[in-house]
Amino acid sequence: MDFEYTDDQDSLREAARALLTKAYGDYGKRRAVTQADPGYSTETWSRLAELGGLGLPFSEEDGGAGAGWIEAAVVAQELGRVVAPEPYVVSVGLAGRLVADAGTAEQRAEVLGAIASGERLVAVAHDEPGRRWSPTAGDTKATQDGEGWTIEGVKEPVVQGGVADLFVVSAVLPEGGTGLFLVEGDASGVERESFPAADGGRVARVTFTAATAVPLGSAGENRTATIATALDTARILAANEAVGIMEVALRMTTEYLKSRKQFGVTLNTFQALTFRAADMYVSLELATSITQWATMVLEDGDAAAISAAARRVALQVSRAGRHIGQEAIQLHGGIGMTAEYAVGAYTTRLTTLDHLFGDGTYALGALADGVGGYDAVDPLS
Amino acid sequence: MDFEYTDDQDSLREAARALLTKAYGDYGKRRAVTQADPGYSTETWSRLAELGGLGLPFSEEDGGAGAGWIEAAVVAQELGRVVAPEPYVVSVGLAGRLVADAGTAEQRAEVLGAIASGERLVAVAHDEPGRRWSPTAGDTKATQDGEGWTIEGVKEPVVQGGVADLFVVSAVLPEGGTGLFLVEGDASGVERESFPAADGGRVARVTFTAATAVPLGSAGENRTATIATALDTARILAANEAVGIMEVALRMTTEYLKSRKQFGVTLNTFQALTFRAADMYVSLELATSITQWATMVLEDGDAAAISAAARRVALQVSRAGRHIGQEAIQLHGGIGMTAEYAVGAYTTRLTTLDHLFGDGTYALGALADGVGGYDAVDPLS
Amino acid sequence: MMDGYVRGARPPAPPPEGRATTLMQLQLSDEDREFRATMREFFTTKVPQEIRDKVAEGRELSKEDIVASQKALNDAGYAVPHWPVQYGGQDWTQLQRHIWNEEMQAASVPPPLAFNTSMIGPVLAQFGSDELKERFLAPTASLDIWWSQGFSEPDAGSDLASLRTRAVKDGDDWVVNGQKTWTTLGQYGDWIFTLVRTDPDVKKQAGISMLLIDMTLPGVEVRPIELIDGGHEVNEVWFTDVRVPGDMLVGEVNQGWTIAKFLLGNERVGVAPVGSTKRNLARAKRLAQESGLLSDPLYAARVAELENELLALELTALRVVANSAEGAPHPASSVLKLKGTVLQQAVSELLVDVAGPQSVGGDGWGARSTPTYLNLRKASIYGGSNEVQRQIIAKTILGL
Amino acid sequence: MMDGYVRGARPPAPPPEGRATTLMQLQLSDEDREFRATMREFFTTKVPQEIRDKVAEGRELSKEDIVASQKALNDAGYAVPHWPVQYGGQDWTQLQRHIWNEEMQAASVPPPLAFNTSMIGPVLAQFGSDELKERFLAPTASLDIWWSQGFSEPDAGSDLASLRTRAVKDGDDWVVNGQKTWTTLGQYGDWIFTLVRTDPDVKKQAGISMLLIDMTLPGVEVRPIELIDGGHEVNEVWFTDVRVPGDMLVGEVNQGWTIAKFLLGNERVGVAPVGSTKRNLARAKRLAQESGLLSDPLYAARVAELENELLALELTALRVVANSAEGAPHPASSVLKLKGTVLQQAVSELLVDVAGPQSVGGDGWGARSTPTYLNLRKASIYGGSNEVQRQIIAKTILGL
Repeated sequence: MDFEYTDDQDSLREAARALLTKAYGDYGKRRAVTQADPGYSTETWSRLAELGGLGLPFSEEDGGAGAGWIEAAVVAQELGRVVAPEPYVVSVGLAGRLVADAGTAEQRAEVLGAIASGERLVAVAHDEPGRRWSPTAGDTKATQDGEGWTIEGVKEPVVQGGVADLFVVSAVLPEGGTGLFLVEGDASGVERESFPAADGGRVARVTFTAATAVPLGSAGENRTATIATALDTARILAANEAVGIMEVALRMTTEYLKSRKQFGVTLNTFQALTFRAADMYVSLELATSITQWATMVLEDGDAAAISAAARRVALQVSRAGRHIGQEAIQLHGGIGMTAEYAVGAYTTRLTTLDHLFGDGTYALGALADGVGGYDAVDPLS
Repeated sequence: MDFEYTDDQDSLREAARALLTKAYGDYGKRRAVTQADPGYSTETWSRLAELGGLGLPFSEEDGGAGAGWIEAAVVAQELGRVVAPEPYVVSVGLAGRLVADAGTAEQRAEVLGAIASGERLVAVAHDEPGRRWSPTAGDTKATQDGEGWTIEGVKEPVVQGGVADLFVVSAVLPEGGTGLFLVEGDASGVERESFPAADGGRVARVTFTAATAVPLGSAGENRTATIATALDTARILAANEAVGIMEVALRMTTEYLKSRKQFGVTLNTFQALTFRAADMYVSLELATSITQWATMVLEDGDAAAISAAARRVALQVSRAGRHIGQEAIQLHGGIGMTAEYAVGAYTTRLTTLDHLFGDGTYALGALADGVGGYDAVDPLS
Repeated sequence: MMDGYVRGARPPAPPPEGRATTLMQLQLSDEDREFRATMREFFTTKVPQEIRDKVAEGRELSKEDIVASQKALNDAGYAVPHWPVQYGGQDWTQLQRHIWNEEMQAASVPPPLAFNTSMIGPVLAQFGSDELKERFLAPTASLDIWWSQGFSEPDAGSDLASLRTRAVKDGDDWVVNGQKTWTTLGQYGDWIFTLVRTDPDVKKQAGISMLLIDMTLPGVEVRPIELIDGGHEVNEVWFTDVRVPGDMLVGEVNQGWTIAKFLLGNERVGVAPVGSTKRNLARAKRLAQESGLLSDPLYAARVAELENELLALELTALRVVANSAEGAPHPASSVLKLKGTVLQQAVSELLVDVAGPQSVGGDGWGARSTPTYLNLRKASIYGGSNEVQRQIIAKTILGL
Repeated sequence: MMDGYVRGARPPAPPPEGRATTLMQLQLSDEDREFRATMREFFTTKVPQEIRDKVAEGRELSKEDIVASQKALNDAGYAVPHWPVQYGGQDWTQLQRHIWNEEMQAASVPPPLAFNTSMIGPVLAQFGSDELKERFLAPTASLDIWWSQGFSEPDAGSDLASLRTRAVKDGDDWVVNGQKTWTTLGQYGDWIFTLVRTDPDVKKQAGISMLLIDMTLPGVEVRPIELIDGGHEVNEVWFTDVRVPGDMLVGEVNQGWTIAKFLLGNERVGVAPVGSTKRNLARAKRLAQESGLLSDPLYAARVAELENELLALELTALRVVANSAEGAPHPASSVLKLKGTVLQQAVSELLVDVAGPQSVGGDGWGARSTPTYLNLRKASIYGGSNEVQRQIIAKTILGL
C-alpha cells in the first residue's frame, strides 16, 4: 500500500463497490433495509461473504482469505461510501479480532470460518451501562461451575445483539481481570431486547442470567490487552468507513451546491458556501492521510504501535467527521434534514461511529497524557 | 450603568474621545510617539490628568475624582479606540488599586494624588522571569534592616519601568507571604534596563540590589489577596481597553472591505469576506456584553465576585481578541502587515493585553477547576 | 431603560434553587424580584410536572401536553404577554418579559406555540379586520385553534419571494393551488396561515397575499416528512382547488410581503434559546458529574467554555432588552439567533459525548441524545438560516 | 511510486536524536535510510552551528548568514536538487527531496533562498536563452547573485494581472517605470525579476513580460517597509526611467503571464513548512515542560492536538509525494499551503502563550515570540493567500 493500493486491492475495491452500488446505490433501498428488522440485508451480507470480504484479515487455516487489514479497510471504505448498514466493523473487526487473537485453533477455525462464510453473525457483548470504551468488563461476572462457566450481567449497547448467532462476551473473572467467553445466542439465560439505533441499525440490551459460556482460548486468562487491541482495530476500521462516508458526503454537498438554485442562481455562486466546501475538503484530505497510515500500522505494527495509531486516527477522524457531517447538512439546508434524502444518514453514521469506540476528546486526553514523553512525532524511520 | 451609561459617563467619554482623537486620531502621530522614548506622550498623559481621567476610581480624600471603576473603564475603552500607548491600565488599575487597597491614609493621599495629577508615573514591579500571572512574588526578597526594609531581586517585564518615578514592588517577606513596598525610581540599588515592547510601549527589567523600600501599609503583612484583586482589576480594565480596540479594528476592516478594489470590484462583493466580518461582529458583541457586566461587578462586588468576573471576562475577551485581531489583518491582506497602517497596532496591542494579566487558557483552567461546584451560571439575582 | 436593576454592594443572596454560583449577580429591583418569584412559583407548580419532566429529559411531547401547558399559561394570563393588552397581553417591561421567558425555560415549561403567539397572533392584532380579531385572537391565545405556518415551498427556501402557491379569485372565494413544506407540527394544525401569490404579473414580492385556511377544507392534504432523527415533526401541505372564503384574507390584497416581514421581524425578546440551553448544559454537566467524566479536565473545560459563552450570550440578550425600549430592535438581535443556535447545537453535541457508547442506541437518555443532536441541526437552518443571519449582520449592521 | 518504503514487521529503531516517539514509523528502504543519515550528518555538521542556533531560537539572520548557509549547501550539491541535473540538480526521487527538505528544516538550516532556487532558477532553466542560463544559473545556485521578486504592486495584490509597471522599447533597451511592493529582502537584492506591462493595448494577462533588472542601475530605488513586528524584511522598489538591456527579457515578449504561472505553480515539494513547524512545536513543548506548564492538561491537549494535525499534514505531504510522480501535482497540494500556514501560525501563537507575561517585551526568547507571531500573520497572505487557496480548491478540485 504505502499510500498506493496494490492491483489486488484495487480489484477488491472494484468488486466491493459493484456489489454495494447494486445494493445501496439507490438510497431508497438502504432506507427500506433499515426500516425493517434486522436493520441490515442478510442478502448483501451473504454476497459480501461470497466475495471473500468477511474473512479478509483471517488466515486461510482459520477459514479466512489470508489477506490483511488493509484489505478489510478497503471494504470498510466502500461500505461507508453507500453508508451500508451491515455490521462489518463490529463483526469482522471487533469479534473477529478477539477470536483470532484469543481463540484456540479449534475456536478460530469454527468461529472465524463462520464469520468469513457469513454463516453466523457474531456480536460482541462488551459495553455496559455507565462505562466508556474501557478494555475491561465492569459488573458482568464469570463464574466457574465445575467444568463449565456461566455469565451474569447486562451488556449494552450490543450492535446487532438482537439477532446475533453467537456472542463474544467480556466478564470479570473470579480472580479478577477480564476474561472472554463465547455464548450461543439461543443459550438459556440469554435475554435480549433490541432497539432501533440512531444510524438505522439495531442495538440490543443483552442480559445474561447464569448463561452457559465457553472460555475463549484457555480458561481464566486476563484478556484486557486483547480487548484493547481489538478496540483499536475497530477504531481504525471505523476510521476507514468514516473516510468513505466523508468522501461521498462532500461530493453530495458539492453536487447540491452546483445544482440547487436560490435567488435565481445556483448555490455555488455564493463564495461563503464554496469556501466552506473547500474547508471540508481540507478536513477530508488530512483524515484520509492519517487513516491510510493508521491502517498500515494496523497491518504491521505491534500492540503499542496500533494503540498509538488508533488514538491519533480517532482524534483526527472525529474532528473531521463532525466538521464534514455538520457542514454537509447545513450546506444542504432543509432538504438535508429529511430522512428521504441521503446526506443525513451519512452524518448520523459518522456520529455513531465516533461514539462506538471512543470519540475525539477521549483520544485527545490519552494523547495529552503522554505528550511530555517525546520530542516530536515523526512518521518516517 | 446597567448596560446603559449615565449622562456623566457619556460626557466623560466625549471629553476623553475628543482629547484622544486630537492626540492620536491621526495614526501617524501614535507611531511617532511610540518610536521615540519613553513610548508614550507625557503631554497626553498630563491632559488625561487635567481631565480627571487618572484619578477616577480613587476617593476625593485620596486626591482622586471620587468617581468609580466604570468611569475608569470608559477611559480605557477610549484609549483602546485609538490604541493609545499610555500606561493607563497598569498605572491607574494596577498600581492605583494596590495603593488604594494596601496603603496607609498618608500613602494613599501622596501616591494616589500624584497618580491622579499626573505628577508621578507609578509602575508595578511584580512579574518575574518564569512566573505566570501569580499573585505572589517568587525570588524577590524583602529584608528588614533595623527600622527600614530593603529589596533584592529581578522584576520583569515592568511596564514603563524605565521611566517610572516610583515602583510598587512585591517581595517575599522574611516570615513568608508576599509583601508590598514602595521604592523610589531613583533610589540607590535600583537598576533598570528598558526595552521596546511589541506593542510600541516600553518594558524594563528592574534589578533591586539592597534597594531601600518602604512597606505599603503596615509592615510585614501578606498582601497576596490584595495583589490578586489588583490583577483582577487590571484584567477587567484591560478587557475594556480591548473592547475599544476591537470595535475600531472591526470598523477599519469593514471600511477597507468597502473601499478596496480587487479584480475590478470592491472586496465587500466577496461573500466569504463579509460573512467573516459578520462573525467578528458576533465576537465583539459578546465580548462587549461580558465586559460591561464584569465592570459592574468590579464597581460593586467583593473580591470573590471580582475574581470570578475577571476570569470570565478574560476568557471571552481573549478568544474575541485573537479572532478579531487575526481576522482584521487577514481581511486587510498585505497592507495589514505594515507598520504604517494602523490595524496591525490594534492586533498587537490585543496580543499584549491578553498576556499582561493572564490569557484565555489560563482563565479557562481556573473556571474548569470550579465547574463542578454549581449548577448553572445565572447573572440575575 | 433597564431601570428594573438596582446594583447593590451587598453580596448576592443564594439562588432559591440549586447550588450557588460563584458569580456576582446583577440585582433585580424588589418589584422584579417579586415578579420573578411569582413566575418561578407559577411555572414550577401550575404546569403539570409530567410535562415538564418530558421537556427536561428531551422526550417528545404529545399534542395534548402542548395544549395543556399553554392552557395553564393562558388561564393565568401568561401565554401572550407581548400581545396588546386589550387582546390578553400584559403591560410588562422588556426585562419582565425576559424574566418570564427565562423562568419558563428554566422550569422546563414548553413555551407557548410560536405559530400562535409569536406569529399569527401579533399579525392579526396589527393587520386583521375586526372580524378576524374577534373570531381568532382568543382561541389563538388559548390554543383552541392550533395554527400552522404555510410560508416555505420546495423551491423557495430562504428565497421566500419566489413562492408559487397561487390563489385565484373566483366570486367571493379564493381558489388555492400549490404546495407548502417544512410545516412544523402541521399534523396537529386546525388552521394554516399562508403566503400565496395573488398577482403573478408583478415583481416577485409585490404579488403576494396572506390567507388563513381552514385545514379541514376539501383539497387540503398534510403529508408527513420523516426527519433524520426519525421524527415526523414537519410536513408538506398540499392545496388542490381549495376554496377559501374571501374574508380570510389578512390585510389588503398583495400586502403579504409587508405582513410577512412584520411577522419575521417580530421575535425580539427570547429569540435566543438561552434558558433552555442553560438547562440542557446543566443537565449534561450533572450527568457528566455522576459518571465521573467531569473530573476529566478536557470535558470540564468544554463545559466551562460553553457556560462562559452562554453567559456572554445571556448578557447580550439583557443588553438588547435594555436598549430596545423604543421598539426598534437593537442591532445585536441578529447575534442572538446566530450564536444562540450555535450554542444550542454545541450543548446537544456535548450531551452525546457524555453519553458515549450509550448514545448509539437503546432506551435510555443516552440513546435519546443522538436524535436530539441530529434534530437540532435544523436550528441553524430554519427560521432564517445562520447564513441569512450573517447576511443581515453584514448588510444591515456593518453596511457591507 | 513511493517504492522507497518497505513496510516491516520489526519494531522501529529509536530515532538517532531525541527521545523515541510512541509511534510506529513507516520504514524507509535501506537506501533512503542511508540517504537520510547523509543528509542529517551534513546539515548538522557542515552548516555553521551559530546560524542554526539563530534559526532554532527565532532570531534574525543577517545576509551573511543566509549566504554562508546556502554556499555550504551548494558546495555539497544540496542547494538546488530539484533543478535539472545539467544545471546542478540531483537525480533524486520525490521521497528523497522530501527527506532533504524535512531534515534541513529539522536541523534548523535556513532553506536556500526561494527567489533564487525555487523561482527564477527553474524559470531560467525552462524559458531562458542560453546566454541567460550561462550567465545566471551558477551564481543563482551559489547565491553569488541575490535575486529579488518584482511581481506585486500596490493596487494589484492577489489580482496580479492588473499590474501597471510598464516597459517601453527604446532602441535595444527597455525603459521601465513603475512601482513594485512586498519585495521581501529587496534590501539585499543584486538583481530583480519583474513582471512588466509591455503591451498596454491587449487583454490584461496578454501584455505582460518578464524582465531581469540589475538593481544597481540608475533609477532603481529600494524603500523599506516597516512591518508590524518592527522588522524591515519587505520593500517597495521604484523604477524611474530605468534602461534595461533588451537581452534581459526572459522568453518571448508578452509571454510573462505564462512564465509567472509556471513560477507560481512550481512549488510542489516542501510547500508546507512541516519540518520547521514541527521543530517550533517541539521547542514550545520543551519550554512548556521546563516551566511546568505542560503538566496543565489544557496546554498538554493543545500540544497534542497540534502534533496530531501536523502528523496528518506530514502524511498528506507524503501522500502527495507518492502520487505526483508523473509531474502532475496531486490535487491535495493546495491543502498543504492552506493547512500548513494555519498550523505554522497556531504554533507561533502557542509559543506566545507559553511565554506568558514575558511575551510582552524584553530581551529573551519570550519577548521574541510576539514579533514572530505577528510576522507569521503574513504566511496566510503572501504567496497566494488562504482565500486564494480556498478558491483553487473550490474551483479546481471540487468544480464549484
